[in-house]
Amino acid sequence: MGIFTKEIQNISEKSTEQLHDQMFDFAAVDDAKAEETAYSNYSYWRSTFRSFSKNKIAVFLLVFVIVLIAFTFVQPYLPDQKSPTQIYLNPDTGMQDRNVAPNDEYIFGTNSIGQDLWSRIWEGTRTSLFIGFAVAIIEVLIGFTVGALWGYSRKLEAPITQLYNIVDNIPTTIVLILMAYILRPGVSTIIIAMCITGWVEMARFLRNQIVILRDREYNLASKTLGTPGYKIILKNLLPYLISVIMLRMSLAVPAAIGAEVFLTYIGLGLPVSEPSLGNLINEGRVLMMSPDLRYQLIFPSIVLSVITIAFYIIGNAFADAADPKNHV
Amino acid sequence: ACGDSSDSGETSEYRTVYSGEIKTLNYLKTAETNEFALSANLVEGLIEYDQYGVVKPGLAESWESNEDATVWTFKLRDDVKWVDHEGKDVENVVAQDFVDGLNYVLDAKNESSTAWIATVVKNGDAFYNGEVTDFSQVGIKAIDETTLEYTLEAPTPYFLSMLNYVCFFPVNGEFLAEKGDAFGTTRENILYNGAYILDKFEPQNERVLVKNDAYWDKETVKIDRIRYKYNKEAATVAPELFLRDEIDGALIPTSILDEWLNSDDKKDLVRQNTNNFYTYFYALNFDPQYDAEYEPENWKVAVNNKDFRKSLYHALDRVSAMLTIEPYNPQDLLSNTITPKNFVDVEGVDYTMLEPLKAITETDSFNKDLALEHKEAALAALAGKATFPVKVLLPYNSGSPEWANRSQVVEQQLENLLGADYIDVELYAGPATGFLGEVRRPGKFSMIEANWGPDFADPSTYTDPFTEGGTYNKPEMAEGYNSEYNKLVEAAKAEVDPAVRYELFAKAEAFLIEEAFVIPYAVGGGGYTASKLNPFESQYSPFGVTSEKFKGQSILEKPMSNEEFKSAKEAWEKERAEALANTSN
Amino acid sequence: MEQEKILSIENLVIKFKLRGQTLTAIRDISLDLYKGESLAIVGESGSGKSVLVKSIMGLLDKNGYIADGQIHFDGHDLSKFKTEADWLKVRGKKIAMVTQDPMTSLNPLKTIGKQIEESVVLHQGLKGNDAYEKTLQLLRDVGIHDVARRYKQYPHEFSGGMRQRIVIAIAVACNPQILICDEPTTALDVTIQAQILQLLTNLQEKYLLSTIYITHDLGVVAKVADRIAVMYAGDIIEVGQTEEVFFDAKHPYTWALISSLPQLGNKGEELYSIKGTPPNLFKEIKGDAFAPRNQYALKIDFVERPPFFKVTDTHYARTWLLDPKAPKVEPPEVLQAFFAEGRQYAND
Amino acid sequence: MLKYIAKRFAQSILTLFIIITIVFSLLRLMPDEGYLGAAAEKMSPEQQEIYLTNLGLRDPLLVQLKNFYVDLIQGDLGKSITYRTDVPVLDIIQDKMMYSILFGLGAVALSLLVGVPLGILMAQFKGRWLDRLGTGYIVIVVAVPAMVYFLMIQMYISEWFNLPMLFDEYNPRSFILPLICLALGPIASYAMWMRRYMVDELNKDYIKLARAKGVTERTIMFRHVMRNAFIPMAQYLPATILFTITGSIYIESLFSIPGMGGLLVDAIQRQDNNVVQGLVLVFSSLGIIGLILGDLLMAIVDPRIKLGKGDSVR
Amino acid sequence: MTKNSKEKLIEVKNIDIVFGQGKKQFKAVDDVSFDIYKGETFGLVGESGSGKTTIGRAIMRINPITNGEILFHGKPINGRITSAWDHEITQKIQMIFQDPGASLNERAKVDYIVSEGLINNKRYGNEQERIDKVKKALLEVGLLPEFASRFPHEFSGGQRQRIGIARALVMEPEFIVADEPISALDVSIRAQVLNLLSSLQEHRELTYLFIAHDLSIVRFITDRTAVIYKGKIVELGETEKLFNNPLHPYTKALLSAVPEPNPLKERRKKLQVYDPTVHQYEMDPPEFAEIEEGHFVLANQEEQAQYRAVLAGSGV
Ligand SMILES: Nc1ncnc2c1ncn2[C@@H]1O[C@H](COP(=O)(O)OP(=O)(O)OP(=O)(O)O)[C@@H](O)[C@H]1O
Ligand SMILES: Nc1ncnc2c1ncn2[C@@H]1O[C@H](COP(=O)(O)OP(=O)(O)OP(=O)(O)O)[C@@H](O)[C@H]1O
Ligand SMILES: [Mg+2]
Ligand SMILES: [Mg+2]
Repeated sequence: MGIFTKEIQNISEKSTEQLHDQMFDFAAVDDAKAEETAYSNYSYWRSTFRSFSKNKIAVFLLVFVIVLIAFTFVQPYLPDQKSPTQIYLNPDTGMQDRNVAPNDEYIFGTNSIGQDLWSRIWEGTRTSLFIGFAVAIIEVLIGFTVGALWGYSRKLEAPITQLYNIVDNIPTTIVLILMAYILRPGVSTIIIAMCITGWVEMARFLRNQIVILRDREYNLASKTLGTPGYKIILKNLLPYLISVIMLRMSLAVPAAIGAEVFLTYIGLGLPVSEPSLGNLINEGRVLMMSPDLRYQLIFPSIVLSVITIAFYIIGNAFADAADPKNHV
Repeated sequence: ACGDSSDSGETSEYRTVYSGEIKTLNYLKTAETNEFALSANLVEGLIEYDQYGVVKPGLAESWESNEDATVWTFKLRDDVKWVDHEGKDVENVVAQDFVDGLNYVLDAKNESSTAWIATVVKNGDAFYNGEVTDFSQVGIKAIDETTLEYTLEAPTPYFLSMLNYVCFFPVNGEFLAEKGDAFGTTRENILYNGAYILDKFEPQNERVLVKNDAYWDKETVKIDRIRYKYNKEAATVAPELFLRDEIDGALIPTSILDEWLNSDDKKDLVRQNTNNFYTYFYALNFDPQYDAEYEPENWKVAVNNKDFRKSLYHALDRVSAMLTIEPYNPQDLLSNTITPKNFVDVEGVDYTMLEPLKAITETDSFNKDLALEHKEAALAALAGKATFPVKVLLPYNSGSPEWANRSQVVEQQLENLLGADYIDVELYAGPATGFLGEVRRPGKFSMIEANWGPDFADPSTYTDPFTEGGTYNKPEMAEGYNSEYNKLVEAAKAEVDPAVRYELFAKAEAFLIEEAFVIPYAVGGGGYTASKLNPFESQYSPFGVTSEKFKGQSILEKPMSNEEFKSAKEAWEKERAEALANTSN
Repeated sequence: MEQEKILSIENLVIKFKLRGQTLTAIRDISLDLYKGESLAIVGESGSGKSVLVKSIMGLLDKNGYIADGQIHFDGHDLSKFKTEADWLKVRGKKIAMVTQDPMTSLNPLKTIGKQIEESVVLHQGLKGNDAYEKTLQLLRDVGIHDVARRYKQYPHEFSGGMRQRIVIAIAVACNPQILICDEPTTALDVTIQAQILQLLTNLQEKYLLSTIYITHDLGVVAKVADRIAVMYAGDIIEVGQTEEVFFDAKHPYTWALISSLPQLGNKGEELYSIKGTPPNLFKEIKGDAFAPRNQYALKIDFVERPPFFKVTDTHYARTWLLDPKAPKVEPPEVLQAFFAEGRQYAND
Repeated sequence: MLKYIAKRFAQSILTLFIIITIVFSLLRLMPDEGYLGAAAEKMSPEQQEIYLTNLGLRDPLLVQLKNFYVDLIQGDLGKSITYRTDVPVLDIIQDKMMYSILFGLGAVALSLLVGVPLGILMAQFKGRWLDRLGTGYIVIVVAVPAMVYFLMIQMYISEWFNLPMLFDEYNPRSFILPLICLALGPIASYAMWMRRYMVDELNKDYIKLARAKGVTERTIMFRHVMRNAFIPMAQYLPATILFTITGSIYIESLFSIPGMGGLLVDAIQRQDNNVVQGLVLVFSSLGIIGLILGDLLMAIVDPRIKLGKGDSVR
Repeated sequence: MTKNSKEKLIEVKNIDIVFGQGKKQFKAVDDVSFDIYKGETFGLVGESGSGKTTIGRAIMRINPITNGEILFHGKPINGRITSAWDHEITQKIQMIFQDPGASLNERAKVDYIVSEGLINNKRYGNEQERIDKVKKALLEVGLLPEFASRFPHEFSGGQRQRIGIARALVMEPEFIVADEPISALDVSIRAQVLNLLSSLQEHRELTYLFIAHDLSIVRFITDRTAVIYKGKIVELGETEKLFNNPLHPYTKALLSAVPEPNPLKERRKKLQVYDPTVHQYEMDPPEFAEIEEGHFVLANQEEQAQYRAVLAGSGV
């Protein structure tokens, strides 16, 4: 027992020489103190926030996106801003200032009829973000409601599953195009068209989450306490889903913007008089081949890409942060 | 690919991409330009045009009509063959084939889209509506194998030009009966008598035309093979394909024109396109039927004031609007009249140069000073009757970005010039399909950009839309209109002598424009192209299908440059005037 | 009796990095394992039992590291091993492990036969039919019938107890010198637990294994262990022969642990219970980690970490109560009765 | 098993019936003008009425539906109206299907060949540069508008490698670019999912046991994790293949591929009800077959699953 | 604790519980009957999957019963009942769950968790009253009232289980089903919870159904015990009698398998394995027979005689 003996000798000497006798008195016992737990002041949201704030890139992007959104609103009121729909005339020729490359006056240049791309892009970003957020929120609302009924109510399970199979198997393109034809072109049409198919995925996703959660014992506990079903869903399930819902939402925003681009491509987007990233990109698309004009495609594409990447990273960072496993 | 056509050893081939697919080879059914373009090369009718627009014999060797132009008799060639898709001889083309063709077209259950033209024939409309069921009562008769006789509903001096339409094309009745509904669905399911045979027909992929060896006029066919590759993005992709010498013709969208014109390698490759005979105009609506939100009643008051109309007429800067389609030579497409130039003529004098239309043709409607003058007058006259600014509902088809852009230009241009206190133009994005039915026909506009294409070689084809019952802007409801225009048109129609007839029509049209019921704007076509074809070699006709024929065209060594194009055009215009003057003698 | 040491841990410190904070899971532990013995490590949840054995196999989670100390085994210092190649010399080959949860420890998509055979091939150098035969033999050894059919079945076709047997077979197939069983029976029913424990004891004798059991069930310890190490908050606070710890425990935590057994309680009376909660390992622990919950705590317990005091040659305890200066403290009464009863048994 | 399949098919037919009926009814909401095409302007209202009546569009909806189903039962999907007049819908779809299947399978094969190994490597080198590179790729594919980079590929890559810009069935080299474009997205998603499942799988207990028995990391990756991680993908695989078959509309347009994606858009834009209905039938059947195949495939690769027990809803 | 009265609080009468339908049917509980007297602790032991939880949940009305009936205060609680009675049962019968981690909603504050039942039943006059009730309940289980504003996550296992108990207590129940309330707890804190349960029983005159598989605990805490095997009760009796004189072979096997914290004893102990084929039930089917007063065994005639002989031999 070599090791032990050595150690014992070392410390025993110390103890006899250096320690006072009073040290060997009994210490007072404090029961209440013993009940105090090791962790205190834990709050889910605070920890989530703290966890999130550790991800510097995500925080940066979040700030960036907020600033971006704020900017799209503020931009028109800044001094020296041009109107997004006004067609500018060349003071010398009196003709439209077409395809002017970016310069001091037109920060992002002008398009083929002499509208200021800088203001169009911000207006477009605002419209597209609005569409994105609206779609995301509506999808979540419907998706959660249906998903909750689907996952929680055993009676509704079969009919909703059938409904899901139906809606999921109607090709999305068909619904999108039909909707766009049947309704008037416009922001609300686009939002409706996208939500009509979009909620399905969300509902299925949330339903799967709810199925995982619904059989947890604490729900049983609530049931034995006589808690009604809707309250169990709202109080016991929803809080657990918030983080995935937020993640989904943050991904749904760029997805909706992307879908808008697609719809515009097949000719069902917003009218050009209403700038959006979709029609800016679609207008710019044909200009790819001409290096001088490519800026008209590049600026909106960059804005779209940056928004998508930002939401993607923020969403994931948030999902990580919202996972209590990652809380210290 | 583009070998010299005169070299007999090499085959000459023309390759291109296209984005609009045809839906059928059944020429008796279709009404779409790109389908005409194909049919014209596969099947032929009675007459053709030469490159200056003079009628010349096609399958008919000769013809004559009675005095009031109601009975027309044609003598057919006897050497024309129907061949199948492999070029095998099937049968001769005979007079009965034309009867069978018309019978098919006028049978409503065949859903022919061109039947409405064929109703010019006696009892045609009655047969279509089912009032007459016996086709022998319809005015067409095969006297013998090579003699064909048409009897018309009314005097129709321009009947020959109508024969350029697919609805008057022949069909082999036996073959048609055999194929039934399948007629025209595949290249095997039609018979050819034209310059080309379809060698390959895969919709949304590729189609290939090869020269028909049994064609009666095969010497004039110089291109051996025509290859169409489908590409939905042709507008984007074609220029690049052209540069790589993978195709011989490509439209160059204006968006990249700068780039081409500024580049030394490319600037000689591109030229303007010829115009077509679609006419574009802004129509002012006298029967507004839209939501109260846009104040239709107020508009109605305003539009009934001539000064108000005139102020709009003179205020519209058509050049600036045209820049959205044609930024380089916008004035080339402008049209001051409804009937385009070079449509018809009287002894070499173009219709648009007839009095009193001449004055209109020669002055640009855009005139700031006049516009403001009329504005003042209108303000004075309408004070207390209408509220200013007058709301002007200007819809556009959301399926067309160019139209949308143009509408924005027009909106701002008008408001800037006339002042926002005078008019308030409101844009409205109409649906992409059903625009006509949803917006224009029900009158849900104050002012609208509209177009119209000709159906035969007579000015009446352009006056029809504005007569009573027309679906454009109901000028008959204008105050003080008194059927003036209608009367003029009726009178013109009753006249058979072209000189008198055309003058009457010119008067009517001048009235329409002078009253500013419409604002003539432009003609269709134009744009830019890089192509190894010479546009002045092809048959010229402002309507019908023969202008789509490749027959007579050859492939150039290198594409025409714009300078070459311009000089060739000048030369052609001169030659045409001569040719027309000659024929009328 | 002087036995041959097979594994020797010296002053081991293991830390984990967790989101910018450091957690000390093992605080300066020294422990020997002798050839052929079975050592039980007991202690409450989170006291560091699993971390300790994982460090022996080089299976610490990625964020954990050995901050100090050595692990001597087979002429190597395992704490210095860095590469996978190093570990493969020991892992499986010489030290094998039976994991806690039989339900999740097997690859659901491979037949159990293949999973055992993988070990056989790797560590016994057998191939083809030999390996197959050996696998069947192992299956029989762990008490599975109808082995040829069972060989081809998938884990989900086995009950929990049987799966645990497979896991044991896999460990035994490695032909190890040391077998580590991390809570091998917590997931099982009492009746099956008894059978598995019996099986393990038999295998240990048959293959002459040195075994480390991790458990918090004192009953299990009593059945299988020769020696016991009691852990609290990352530290070993008492170590000794099984009887010594059971019937002559010295550390107040060991006392508390035994006293709270229901077997020691009298119906209708309060059971002895340990107050409070274990310490936060993120914080530095001063003195005796158990002190805040210890009714016999001395002032010094909050200041200075107690050394190991020797009780017998084989029995040591880390408590200041054993210091000569400390007041004499007797274990709680219930415990004294228990000790007495136990000793009586020893005398039987 | 057979019973299970039969049951699933029976359910699917009901589902298909409802889908078709919904789409059928929706299609009748489209404006009449679409059926007339260019002729709309020149036809008089009476002529239009006759035309539409002949198409059967003036019958009550229920009669139209009944006619449709009667034909369908006889295996007749009807004839195209405005897309390719009078051509049987079945023929049209058949022509396109060949190309779609060719490209669909090709693209899926390519994406599997590239995406799955990429995902595996990313999982293996989690957090290292390869993982980051892969993530970067995924993010870019998702973020940058596809229209932009497809066009760039078509214009520039074709030039650099001297590849044809357009698809030509007789030129094998012309398959390369469209296939690459089609595969870019699936590669990203396969890589992403594979990585995710691999990482999940690597955290499971049985991996710990495998490590404890001295299995090398390589063997763990290849013998244990890869297959297990692939299983959740297996379920979706048929569905994704079928999805690819339905084609990417934009790629088809760009490269002149005569596939079904473009057909769908064209048919709807031209309001060719019969073609749209035919396509819906095909697409929905493909989708449903994909689901069934996915479940069957799962049952084959995963010994734990016995079909027929808890008939899974994905 | 002795039963001071013989009043039956819960009567379980010949219940069957069947899961699934058609061919996949599975009978988890097979003709089980027992009574629980007011104020006692009734133990239910058996191997995993034997149906203990199912019975407990049937009393909680989570699992519907297929046959038989369950009475509370002599009135049936299953099937069609009035909503007033339903409310009363919900309040009077409470449950303590096995896993304190899983049975507390991690995203709700202790305050909400504890008062959830109160809110549902509106068992308070005003907000202050509710807060007071929560505080009282927390104090009663030995937790500090300020814990109300925290989340379950912040507590140790023992504390969490006490929160679970507090949640049941605020409802002022008469009867509590405790399904393995300490199995998931660490050894060192099991005692806390056991002590708490015992003291609450004394102060509040509670009756427990105590489900466990750890026999040492069952022996410590229960008055009477039923041993269940594959959905059937095989032996039932006063705990001490049962442990001292197990009659049914399964009970014996179970007892022998429980490891004791005594190495010397353990090493000598012989493991008994229960082999269900020892019974010859084809000709002579078993019945639930009372072998001595209050001690029932599932046995056929032959076995009954045998068991009686054993009891007589042991001199009781
Ligand atoms: N990967 C890790 N990262 C951070 N901390 C860890 C990690 N693994 C273990 N720990 C911490 O180390 C301490 C000891 O854990 P260990 O798993 O050894 O406990 P144990 O005694 O085995 O407990 P149990 O009986 O619950 O298995 C615990 O506080 C645990 O939280
Ligand atoms: N909802 C259910 N559906 C189908 N079978 C069930 C259900 N609940 C329980 N069972 C089955 O009923 C049997 C009894 O289960 P129960 O949970 O009552 O056992 P237990 O004695 O409590 O076991 P443990 O000690 O593991 O908790 C088991 O075989 C179980 O698989
Ligand atoms: Mg552990
Ligand atoms: Mg249970």
